[in-house]
Amino acid sequence: MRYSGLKVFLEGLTGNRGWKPVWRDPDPKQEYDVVIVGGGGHGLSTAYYLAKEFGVRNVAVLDKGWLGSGNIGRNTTIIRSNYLLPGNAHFYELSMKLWEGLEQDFNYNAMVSQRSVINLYHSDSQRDAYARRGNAMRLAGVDADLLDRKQLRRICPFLDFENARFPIQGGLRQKRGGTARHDAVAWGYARGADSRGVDLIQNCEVTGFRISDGVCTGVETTRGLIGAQKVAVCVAGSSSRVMALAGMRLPIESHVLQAFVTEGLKPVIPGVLTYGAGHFYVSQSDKGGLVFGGDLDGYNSYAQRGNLPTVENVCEGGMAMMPVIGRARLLRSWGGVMDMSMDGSPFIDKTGVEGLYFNGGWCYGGFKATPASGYCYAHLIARDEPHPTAAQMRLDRSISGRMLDETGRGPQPNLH
Amino acid sequence: MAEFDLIAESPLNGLQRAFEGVTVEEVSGRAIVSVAFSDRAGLEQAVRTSLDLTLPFVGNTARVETRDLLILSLQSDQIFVLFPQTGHRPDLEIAEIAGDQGLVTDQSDGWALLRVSGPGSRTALERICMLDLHPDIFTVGAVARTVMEHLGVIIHRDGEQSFLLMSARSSAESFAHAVVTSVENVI
Amino acid sequence: MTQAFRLAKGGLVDRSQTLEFRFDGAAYNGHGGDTLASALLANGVRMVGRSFKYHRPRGIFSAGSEEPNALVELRRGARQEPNTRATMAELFGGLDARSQNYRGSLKYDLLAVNDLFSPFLSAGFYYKTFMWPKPFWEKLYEPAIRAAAGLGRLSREPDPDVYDKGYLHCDILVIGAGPSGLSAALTAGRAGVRVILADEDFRIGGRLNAETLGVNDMAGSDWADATRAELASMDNVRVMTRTTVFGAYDHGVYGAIERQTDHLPHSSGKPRQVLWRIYTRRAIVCAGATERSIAFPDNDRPGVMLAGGVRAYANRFAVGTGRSVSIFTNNDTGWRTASDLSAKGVPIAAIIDTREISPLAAPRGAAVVMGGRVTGTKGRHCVRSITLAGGQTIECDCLAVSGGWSPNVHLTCHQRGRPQWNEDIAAFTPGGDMPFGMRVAGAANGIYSLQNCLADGRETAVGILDEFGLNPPADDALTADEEAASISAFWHVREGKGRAFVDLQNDVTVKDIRLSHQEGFRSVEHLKRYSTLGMATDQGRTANVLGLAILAQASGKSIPETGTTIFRPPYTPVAIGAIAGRSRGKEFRSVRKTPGHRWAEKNGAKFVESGLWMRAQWFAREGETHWRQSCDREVRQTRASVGICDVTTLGKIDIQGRDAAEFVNRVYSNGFAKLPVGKCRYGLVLREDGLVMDDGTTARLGENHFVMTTTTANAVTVFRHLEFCRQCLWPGLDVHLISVTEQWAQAAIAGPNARKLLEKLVDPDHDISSDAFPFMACGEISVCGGVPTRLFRISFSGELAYEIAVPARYGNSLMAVLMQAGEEFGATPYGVEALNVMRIEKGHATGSELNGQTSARDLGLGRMMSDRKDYIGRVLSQREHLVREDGLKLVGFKPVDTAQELKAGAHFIAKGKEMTTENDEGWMTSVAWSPNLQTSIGLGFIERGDSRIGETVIAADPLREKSIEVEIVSPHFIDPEGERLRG
Amino acid sequence: MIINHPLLGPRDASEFTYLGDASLIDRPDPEADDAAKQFHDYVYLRDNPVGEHRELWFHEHGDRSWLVVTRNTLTHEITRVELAKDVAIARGRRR
Repeated sequence: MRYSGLKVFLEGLTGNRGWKPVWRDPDPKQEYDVVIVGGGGHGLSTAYYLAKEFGVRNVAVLDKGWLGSGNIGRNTTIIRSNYLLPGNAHFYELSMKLWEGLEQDFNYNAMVSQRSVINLYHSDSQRDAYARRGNAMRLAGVDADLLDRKQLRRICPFLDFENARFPIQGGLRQKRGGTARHDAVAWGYARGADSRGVDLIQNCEVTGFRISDGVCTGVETTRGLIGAQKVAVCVAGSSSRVMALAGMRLPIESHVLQAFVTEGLKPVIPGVLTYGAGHFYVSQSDKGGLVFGGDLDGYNSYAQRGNLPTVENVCEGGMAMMPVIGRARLLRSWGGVMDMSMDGSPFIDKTGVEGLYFNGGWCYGGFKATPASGYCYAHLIARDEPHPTAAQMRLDRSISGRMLDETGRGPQPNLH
Repeated sequence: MAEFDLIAESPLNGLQRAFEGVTVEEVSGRAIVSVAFSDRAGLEQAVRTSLDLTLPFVGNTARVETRDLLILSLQSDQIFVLFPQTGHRPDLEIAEIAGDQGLVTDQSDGWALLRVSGPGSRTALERICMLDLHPDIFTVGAVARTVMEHLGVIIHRDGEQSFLLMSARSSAESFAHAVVTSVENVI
Repeated sequence: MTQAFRLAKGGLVDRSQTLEFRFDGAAYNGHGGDTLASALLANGVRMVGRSFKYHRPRGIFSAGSEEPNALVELRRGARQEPNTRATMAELFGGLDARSQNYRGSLKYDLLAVNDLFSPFLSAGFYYKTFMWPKPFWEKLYEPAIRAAAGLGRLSREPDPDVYDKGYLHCDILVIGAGPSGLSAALTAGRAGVRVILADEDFRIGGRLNAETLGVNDMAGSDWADATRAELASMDNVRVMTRTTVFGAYDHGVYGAIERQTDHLPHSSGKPRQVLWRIYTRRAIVCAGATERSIAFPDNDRPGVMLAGGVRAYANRFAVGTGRSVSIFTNNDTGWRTASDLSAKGVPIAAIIDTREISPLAAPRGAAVVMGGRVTGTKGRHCVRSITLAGGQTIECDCLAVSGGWSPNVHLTCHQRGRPQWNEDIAAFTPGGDMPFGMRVAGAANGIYSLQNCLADGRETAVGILDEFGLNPPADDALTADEEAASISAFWHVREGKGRAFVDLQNDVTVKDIRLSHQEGFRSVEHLKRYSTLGMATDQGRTANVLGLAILAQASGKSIPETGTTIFRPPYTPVAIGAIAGRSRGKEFRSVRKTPGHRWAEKNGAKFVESGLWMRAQWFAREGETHWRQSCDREVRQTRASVGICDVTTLGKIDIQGRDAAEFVNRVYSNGFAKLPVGKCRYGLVLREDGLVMDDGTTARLGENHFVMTTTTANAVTVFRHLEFCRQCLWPGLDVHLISVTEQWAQAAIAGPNARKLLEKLVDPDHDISSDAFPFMACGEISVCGGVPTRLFRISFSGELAYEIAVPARYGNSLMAVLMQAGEEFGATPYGVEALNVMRIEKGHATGSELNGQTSARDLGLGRMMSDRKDYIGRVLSQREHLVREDGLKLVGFKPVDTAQELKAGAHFIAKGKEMTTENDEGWMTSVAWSPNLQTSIGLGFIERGDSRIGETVIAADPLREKSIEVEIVSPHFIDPEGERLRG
Repeated sequence: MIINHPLLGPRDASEFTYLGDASLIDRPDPEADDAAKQFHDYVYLRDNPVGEHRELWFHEHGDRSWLVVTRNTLTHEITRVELAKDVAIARGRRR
């Protein structure tokens, strides 16, 4: 079924009785060409691109709960490609380009809104570091501009320019950055994959891998054995747990990241803003809620909730950055479990087991990567070689020491 | 060389504020010497010999009234000794007591000391101190190192309604501001 | 204006106190003890807002914090507070509130046109359209949607109020001061344990105030008052009103907000709200229950209210919510509303009960329709009549609806708890997996009878006392009036036209839920996300169960099979300002000042933030109008004669013990074991992954005594790392660490005249001649007549230089004395700008180079990695990528055209190559204007830099549209042989 | 969160700084033949279990002791707190 304004109009006239389910609810087949473990954003986009771009349609996506129940359903919806390192920059820019054509591509309005992302800086050295990053972006063909205090003030007059402990000097802006409606991204990919024949199987938990002689031939699930030529794991947040079923240890820790939304407010904030002197970033949703977050709670956790000190820390950053939000009320907080990797960058790679693929380690940057992650993972699965933009996202990079450490914080996941 | 004299200044310039029910005042003139030790029994013996005192366990203090000396036990292998500052090398005074059982370091200049006292002091400290200061829990003589308003603080209850607070010298003004604000917010 | 709907007598309002307030510009009167909602109703104001999506007229729906409709903007100017529930806003004289979310006026809202288009605005419609043409989404559709969405407005001014936080500790936290909470608190309080009793209301009592049931032969509200007084008299009990416990966190920690001045016209400089972190051994949730509605056509019209709310307005506030009230109910409590109202003289038009058998006697004059259903309402801005199945029309101006009660289980599911369905009361009650130490009592636990609530509160407290090993106090059992509370679930009326609303605030209708199901959104989470059910500011408190029941019906499953509904913190929305507390503006973080700060202040210093420290950036002299003038002068003067710089901020760690040397030798990559006493050495600390963590100079003051310096930025991290090594890796080493950063004020004295200056201060028994005290010497000396001093002959500037440390109390004086002694040499103080210029001239790395991404080899310090010992980082520093020959190297740069200025952050591209990532060879880390070389100079990393000296490349800066040709040079711009510092 | 410090009693977790898996105590022997692999695995690979996790916390704003806390990563329940020094010694670490 094709969605359009006309369709909405015609359905409205006839009592909205003609809308069909967005996806089927199939029973699993005995065997697929590809089984994707994890029906989150990345799993669904992988299935979508496998079917659409690489012609692999005999695919199942398995999720232990409901589609999009992982971090695609619990993030702060930011999209951007303002990366520093060569091994990351092209990948996130590919993602941004896919975002830019996404809705027309999958005929679903995911509300991609390129309202700009601005990272504030508060010192000369921070400015220099952003200049380095901004130039790296420009070399990679990504848009970037460096705002001074005056320019920034014109765009964001509500920031604390007068009385700040760490005076705001300016910001690094990516105009093409912005936000997207997170759930709709999952639904759009799911709908697109389903309509191309992919089986989306909910409430189907993988309990083991079938591996013999170093070859993976399928998965054991709560709904029985499912055979597969290739098994692609894509379960960020649970990566260590699932890969342990295949006997692998990963360079990943699971950490909880909290996110927050306020009551609905008339528009205040133009784009996405990140504070440079504390842990706080914020945007405003189309419904009017200020969506914001900050730092990890900092300890290993699989609980989708955090603690109060982090909430306080985040709100302190918010008030320091823009004291106009003092009387806005925090409506809801939640936590997502992040695959925090040792250098803060992800993995899209084969494993030591033939036919078993791994995608994870997204830290808290997974949402923006959803399109490119799926595209590159599909490329790897279909062609057995990495997509050029994801060529450095290897599991063995720590053996050679060629890390993708954007912040330089070293092998301690909770610092990234 | 009398030509050039170095003048001593206290971290808070002798701050003193009296509020209804609470007084906040800087305590100055105290030498602070840390003593690190590897052999608790050895230091205990040394202390007993020279001060006639049992070394307190972590979280506790001991007093030698005659010498106006206070021992704060803060770590399993380290204590702080507070006493009147008289000379330039308080660390050597304590080294004499500790002998070869303790490694002394002069900390006299590293800390700003505030005393918060009066019937309202606990209510005021409730605003910044996460420790339970109930008199049955944090008894007279207790000491703890904790954090208040992002600042590291040593808190010692030296009376039913009196607390000695120690915080880093460099952030003394922020610390005093935090304490005074707490009092102002509750009176 | 008269309070036409104020009942003649009764209620808990203070009639002696008349308060004037404004709503939408009109003046009204209310009484002390009113909420804004009760005062508006007393004045007959029925319509108070517009709905979120369809902009339908809405009135006050409830009498509590679950209110979905009556959201107003409170106060004016910078104190404007959007989305405030009128039902929770305590009335004060001069209160000024306005309705929100309309264009035009509340009565004539232009956006009410949305309502006409509602068939096209069904659940999720926006996902299916607004996609063509592509640019229109951001340019047209989205701005329009955003402008229409949202609710109230922020003032856009900084919040002028102050906030505070605090910590409380107790044995038992009782959450909610209704009958079960009071009973629990009383039992626990009398047993002597430490109790905190918190309630969001400004009046203790909960339902006792809203109903007319008695306790111990007293009116319920009187008993609540008496109990409050008894509790308040106990030292071990703290009663907190206006305090919402909003979140249950790990290990018995609760978050609570106390509203201290919101009920006053002015906060008078006192904290508006206080965020309490409450540490508990046990908590008893006595949060009561929230009534829910029944979905029927046009059930959102002003005048359609929750029956319990109508009852509360009559009993507690002495307000009749109508001249003629009808009741629509599926349970017994609707009938009690009818009888209470009737007793107060409010006529009851009809009682419509979905059940077949009448449970109670109806008030006189009221029509009773058993098995009845309301199929529609009429009235423009307020209900005027209702229609029943069968076509009967009943005139009334208020319809009180009761669809049953949902226990307030919120706090029980803030961690892992999942409520479970209880068919007997048609509601979710707390399930297992509750937060540590949490118990639930009373209505929150699904116990609705007053007598049982009182007993449950007591029993729960007794149970906890037993766990504590304490005896309960003597049981002077509480007795209470009883009322029936049976229910037969009924969710929505299928007959009738018009939309039946489930979530009033988000305008989610029964049809929307069915459509979501039809489109495959069948999990509860999918339903919520697709239809927005329960996502509004009330978190669906009156809507979630109803929505779930309708979804269950649509899928032909039972409610437990369909799912459950959980809640996230906070229980009710909390102001961001309150959560931030004092940490905003200049007080966002503490300020660290060096002992010499005051001296610097008096001598023209401009300060800059360096982490938490404030450091002198430069010292402006008269006539200097640009920082560069000051900085250039400071650099020239230092290199020509002598300069003085406050370097107190560097981290300093005393390392002592028999194994101190061994310890230091293991944490530095270069050798320290054989460092002689009285000498310093520059060292590199690596992380275990082989990259550089920090650098600094460490001095050996004695055989078993070292003092290590760290960079300002890494002082805390390095100390923690050393303690890790000491305690976790080598617990057998005899070594002790203590930070002495705060103990010593330290100044650098640099320049050809440094020694001469210093000699004037050093006490005569210390010889600091170059022979006695050569480069890299250190020692404990005294100055100015016995002041203990640590002296290090080290140099960051490349000049003959010393760093002198004196006890911090002398730090301020030290700066003055040094300047005084240096007067004859024309000594200058210098700030971090000049410091930076001089270190770049010498090619020394700082934070821009030691950025955590670089190795010792990258920095040109590969020789500092010993191959004769183990040290942290040794093994992994030898990894393939870290030892590659074509890696980055730190070198110097100069513009080919010296008139041009280098910029940090530029990337290096070979001449003639395109500006692409593939051609990126490195980047400029630090730049400065060298007044000595009269050119801009820089440091940077470039591939194979050390073998490319003399080559020219492009420093590409597309970001600032300035790319220039630069020459690769040695990073040692000045005195590369180091003759000066040995002078 | 509350960490029941073996010497000081219950203290708020915000006084502490978290590092990670307590296996970081087991620094490999740099002289081993496969030291490169051992160090790689030591620095980079983690069990990251769902459930009981032994982990290192530093009492930064307290007594500066490193602790080994046994905590459930799903429920956050803490079942054991030890001085890391004692644990290190028990695992055979000395000098």
